[in-house]
Amino acid sequence: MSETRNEQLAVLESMVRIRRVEERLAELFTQGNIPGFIHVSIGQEAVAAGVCSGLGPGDSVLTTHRGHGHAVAKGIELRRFMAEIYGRQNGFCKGRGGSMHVADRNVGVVGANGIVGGGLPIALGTALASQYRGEKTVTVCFFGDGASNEGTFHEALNIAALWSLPVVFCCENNSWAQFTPQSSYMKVTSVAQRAAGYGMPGTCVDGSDVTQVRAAAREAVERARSGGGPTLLECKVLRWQGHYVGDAQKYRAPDDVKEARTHDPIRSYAEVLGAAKVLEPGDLEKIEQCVKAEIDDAVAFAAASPMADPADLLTDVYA
Amino acid sequence: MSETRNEQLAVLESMVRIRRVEERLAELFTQGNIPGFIHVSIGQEAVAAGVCSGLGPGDSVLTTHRGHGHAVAKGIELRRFMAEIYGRQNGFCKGRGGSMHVADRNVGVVGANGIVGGGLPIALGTALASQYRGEKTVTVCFFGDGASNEGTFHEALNIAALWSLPVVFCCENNSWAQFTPQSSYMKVTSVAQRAAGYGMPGTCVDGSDVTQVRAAAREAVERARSGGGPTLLECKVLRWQGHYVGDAQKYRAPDDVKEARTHDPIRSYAEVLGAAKVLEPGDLEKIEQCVKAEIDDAVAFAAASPMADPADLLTDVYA
Amino acid sequence: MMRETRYIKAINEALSEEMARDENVFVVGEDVGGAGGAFSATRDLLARFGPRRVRDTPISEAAIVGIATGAALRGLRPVAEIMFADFLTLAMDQIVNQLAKARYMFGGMYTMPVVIRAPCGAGLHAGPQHSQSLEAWFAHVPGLKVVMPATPHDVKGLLKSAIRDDNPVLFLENKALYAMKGEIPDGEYLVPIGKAEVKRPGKDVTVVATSRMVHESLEAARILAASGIDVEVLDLRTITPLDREAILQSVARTGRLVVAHEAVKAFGVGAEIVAMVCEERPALLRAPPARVGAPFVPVPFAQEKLYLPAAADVVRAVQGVVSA
Amino acid sequence: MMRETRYIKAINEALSEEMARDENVFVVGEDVGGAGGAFSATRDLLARFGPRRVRDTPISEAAIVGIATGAALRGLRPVAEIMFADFLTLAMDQIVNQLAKARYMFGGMYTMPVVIRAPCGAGLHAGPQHSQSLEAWFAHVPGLKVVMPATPHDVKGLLKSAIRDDNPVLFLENKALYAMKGEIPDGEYLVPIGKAEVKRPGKDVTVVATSRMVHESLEAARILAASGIDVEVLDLRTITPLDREAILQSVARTGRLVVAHEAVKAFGVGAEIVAMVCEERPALLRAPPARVGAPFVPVPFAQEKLYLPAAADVVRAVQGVVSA
Ligand SMILES: Cc1ncc(C[n+]2csc(CCOP(=O)(O)OP(=O)(O)O)c2C)c(N)n1
Ligand SMILES: Cc1ncc(C[n+]2csc(CCOP(=O)(O)OP(=O)(O)O)c2C)c(N)n1
Ligand SMILES: [Mg+2]
Ligand SMILES: [Mg+2]
Repeated sequence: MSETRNEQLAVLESMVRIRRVEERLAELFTQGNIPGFIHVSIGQEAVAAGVCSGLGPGDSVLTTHRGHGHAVAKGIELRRFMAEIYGRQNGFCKGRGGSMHVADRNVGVVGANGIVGGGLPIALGTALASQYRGEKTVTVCFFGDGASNEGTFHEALNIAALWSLPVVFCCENNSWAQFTPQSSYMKVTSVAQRAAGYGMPGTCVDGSDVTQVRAAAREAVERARSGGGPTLLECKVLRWQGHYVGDAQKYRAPDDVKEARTHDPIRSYAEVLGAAKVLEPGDLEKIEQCVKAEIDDAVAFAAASPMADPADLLTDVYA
Repeated sequence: MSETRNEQLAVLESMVRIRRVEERLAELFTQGNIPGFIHVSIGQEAVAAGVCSGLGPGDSVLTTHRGHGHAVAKGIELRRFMAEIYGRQNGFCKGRGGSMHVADRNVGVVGANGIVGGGLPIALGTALASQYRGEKTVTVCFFGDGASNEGTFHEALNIAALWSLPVVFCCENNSWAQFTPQSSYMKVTSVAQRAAGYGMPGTCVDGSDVTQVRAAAREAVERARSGGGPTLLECKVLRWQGHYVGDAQKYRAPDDVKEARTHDPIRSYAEVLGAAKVLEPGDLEKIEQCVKAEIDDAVAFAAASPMADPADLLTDVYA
Repeated sequence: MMRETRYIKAINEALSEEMARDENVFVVGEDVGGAGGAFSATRDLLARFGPRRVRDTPISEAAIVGIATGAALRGLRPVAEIMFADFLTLAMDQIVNQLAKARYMFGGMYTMPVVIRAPCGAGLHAGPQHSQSLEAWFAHVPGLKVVMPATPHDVKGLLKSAIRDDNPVLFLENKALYAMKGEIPDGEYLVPIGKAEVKRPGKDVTVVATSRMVHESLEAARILAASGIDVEVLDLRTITPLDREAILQSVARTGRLVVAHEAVKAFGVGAEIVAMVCEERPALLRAPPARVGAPFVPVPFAQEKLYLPAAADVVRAVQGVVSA
Repeated sequence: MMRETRYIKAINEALSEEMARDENVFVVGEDVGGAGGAFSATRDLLARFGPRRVRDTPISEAAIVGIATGAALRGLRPVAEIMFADFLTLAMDQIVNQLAKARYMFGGMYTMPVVIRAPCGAGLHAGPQHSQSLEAWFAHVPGLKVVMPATPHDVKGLLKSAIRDDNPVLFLENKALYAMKGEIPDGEYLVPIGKAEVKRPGKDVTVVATSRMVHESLEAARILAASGIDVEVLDLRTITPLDREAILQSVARTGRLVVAHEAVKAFGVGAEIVAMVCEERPALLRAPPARVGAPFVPVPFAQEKLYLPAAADVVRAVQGVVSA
């Protein structure tokens, strides 16, 4: 594949942005600035950045409780994103959704979802709309390995294959569902192998390696875009942190956490790009600075946004 | 396998009993003696008779809207079975369930179910009870190919495999779901191939050949009974009749119906047994006579049973 | 000009007209295509509009609603069919947590023009899992509209309005009414969502009725007329948004209130109507109100007649209220 | 002897005691095993009773209820946990069409001793899909019992009763109360299902309250006492079977009725209670009744305080009723 240097740097920057956004969210949450729960995807950034790097603004992304990375990679405006997580009136959802429901239809972030597996049936509809209108747009639906055991997974994959819908089902298999290890919720260890039962191609890649993710996603997106139907794309990743910020992971062996943290998609990719002389000395620092400025700005915006008042709260139930 | 003549004749008799029971039900329904709907399994008798021939009274069977065959093969008492379908107070369910809800816990007919796919999660529980108590009993859960697209199928198979539950999921794949052909509801044509996605063995047999059904069922039941876990057993069958009695099948090519009726599990098995000199001249007539007498008796019992009165109707909501 | 049609045919006409009018409208559900629907609501639509707009699905109720939700998020106007209202239970997350909340939860970013059609009610001996009336659940869910038409005229006009509505509408048809005949106008017409209708004016007592119980209440009114009791029958037509004005105005005229629905009486829609009147305008009532509904029992297979609320129950309730 | 414990700990004790008492009792649900539950309700149960009786499941809510139903059909006594009451939507068919109807539909052949525990309610900023109070749905379903305990004392005694009950019990805990402390007896005790309790006697007005609103109502009573209004707070504790006697007796004493719950007011449990009193014993009421409940809006993420019914709303409702 012939890639420009800029594309590669943009992918690296996207991963860095996700990492820093979530680190900041964790910090702000711990300080008490953010209500509710925050689920970070730290360590899993290559999936969001890699998959979304192949999408355009007309493409749709559906995500989950662990969805900041996907939204950020798809280009959500950080100010109103942050304001939403702060629960403010200027947030994308006017503070009614929070971290688990961020959405920005203008950049194709259809919405995050607090119901595990809840997005998969909806992705059928967004993909159907592309097909219905003869558009060349696609839908990517992210979900976890835990979600792959909900009935909705099954119904959605069957229909997507049957109708040849332009959708990529992207499973981030981090081998945990909340506080429970995978061996306690499924006998198979690969979600991709379920694709065969629907007559759908399934692939599994190392989700810590953004180059692999991008290649597999490109193939799946291309298939969807050209009318070839859906793909189940599994990315094996490692969960660095607890289920949510504040989860001390007492149920998990410390060595497992330590081992997870040796797989750093950002560091690996920076090394690859460095070795290839794509990333030059100073580049990473520039990216970090730029990202930090964006985040500082977004946080300042969020913190300055007003809370909803009682009248705001009663609107938008009906159109 | 070393089989006694009696066993083979019992299987044949079981199929004949199912066929005649359902023919009679269709007739009685058409005459207006039975309220509601009647879904017959005519042409599919080898599955019920074959699978249930390997079960004991302590084993559990869950079935569906098309469940007369399974109940009869499992040994349900015909009088109260018929009275239930008539909607009478002496029926197994006091006339509250009808054809779609026949049950007799004493012979392990846990219950039929009007919800497509509704029995699969329940089968986990009945099978778990066997495991919990250290019993060597098993559960067989019957369902259709249409049901294999409900989310419950997926959740149930995953958990059964994970917990190594003593259950056989028996799919009667007749390639129709109500008025819709299989090509309109799934891309794959074999349900058994979905088993791999759960780490469960899956087999597919000709469900019109009772010998094949019995062999595959014996293996699956044996596996379950000995702690080896669940099996997905698919039996390919042909639907001779409409979805329910009175369905003229306008949506179906007449040739398809004609072709289906060339696969007669009863005639084929009778031929096999005849060729092997197991079935001797006059045997089939004796079976038919005996079955007819049973059915006449059951119908007479049902017709003579009272309807529930208003007070009866309000009991049993709570224990 | 008026002409006679059946309730089920009126539904079919509404679908056909709206699909012809708006390219964004499509239907999706089990057996809706080649078979024309389990009850023929979608008959001939496949032939007329093709498989792009008339979509047979697998038996996957949650996915059916998900398809509708996702398509609406992208601007289409899906009409989903759930074959029996009892099977809405398989799609409750998609209906309640996804579809109904999408607009509010995403800050007004989306409109959600989805119709979910589902036949409810007993009367066909379809048994405990195919006969329920569950409207009270959905009336309790902010973001949904709930409609229950009682006549061929209303079912057509309301379905067309539902399809044009920018909100999720749960459209509960009564399968015991499918074969019913009634007059409808020849040309196009709409019946507004949220408006009850006086189906029979009367001065002694208001019977607020829904769906099949409208007809039982009209029958009760005929019976009671013989003993000099003049019953007003108010057909609610829409459960949410509830037409409080129409209810209060009618009770203001009659001074007495009976609510009649087929669903289980306890915690049903009737409770809200009675409570609303007693809370807001108790002075209107010259006698305590009464409710007619099913007993607290699943719908039995055989003895539906003993179970189902009917004209006689309305008669009894009205007599009680009038003599109080 | 009394001792102090938290609501969540009281649940844990009830589970532990009942599992020790009866070998047929087991718990099943997401994260209930190794993790001891998302909210710690099942802490240490795995260590004490082993994996046979404390069963972690995949994220498969319909299957969790199916497991419980099937096990009960064969004589076990499962206690299923659904992590948030909002996820009951994913198991509605299994709860409503299977579990709740099994005994009736099969002619009384089975008893169905199943408990489904689920945390309901808002207050943790968990957002629109993790904060609902859906008890009104389940109260409308024949075959289910619905319990909503408000205190550590009641949650323990009621959970033990629910586990011993031969019927399906939906046990709705309030997650905003999990950390709440209260006194419970040292030894074993049961609180009966179906019995409301006067949590504060008063003579001017009856406030029938459920779950968290019991505490808000007690707070309102304290506030109102200052202005000479003596409020009786009746903690409903069980939604179905509804303790009609206790409600009517209390209203007979006070002559006035307010119902307070956290769920959306429209078509909520309050409607049934108001309707029941107005229908059956209207003469008891010296003033029109009033309901306190949430507005007709999904639960917002951030501004829960503006949304949630609280003591001030009860105060306002009581003042309205008393001055009417
Ligand atoms: C229907 C439903 N069940 C349970 C939960 C609670 N829950 C939230 S996240 C989660 C684990 C999800 O695991 P997975 O899908 O693997 O995603 P991950 O958190 O690992 O990214 C659970 C059980 C939920 N939100 N929705
Ligand atoms: C949840 C649910 N959806 C739809 C139906 C309506 N329905 C009854 S039988 C049937 C077809 C079932 O097909 P399959 O599972 O293949 O069984 P078969 O009838 O072929 O034996 C349908 C759609 C139902 N009863 N329950
Ligand atoms: Mg995971
Ligand atoms: Mg079939």
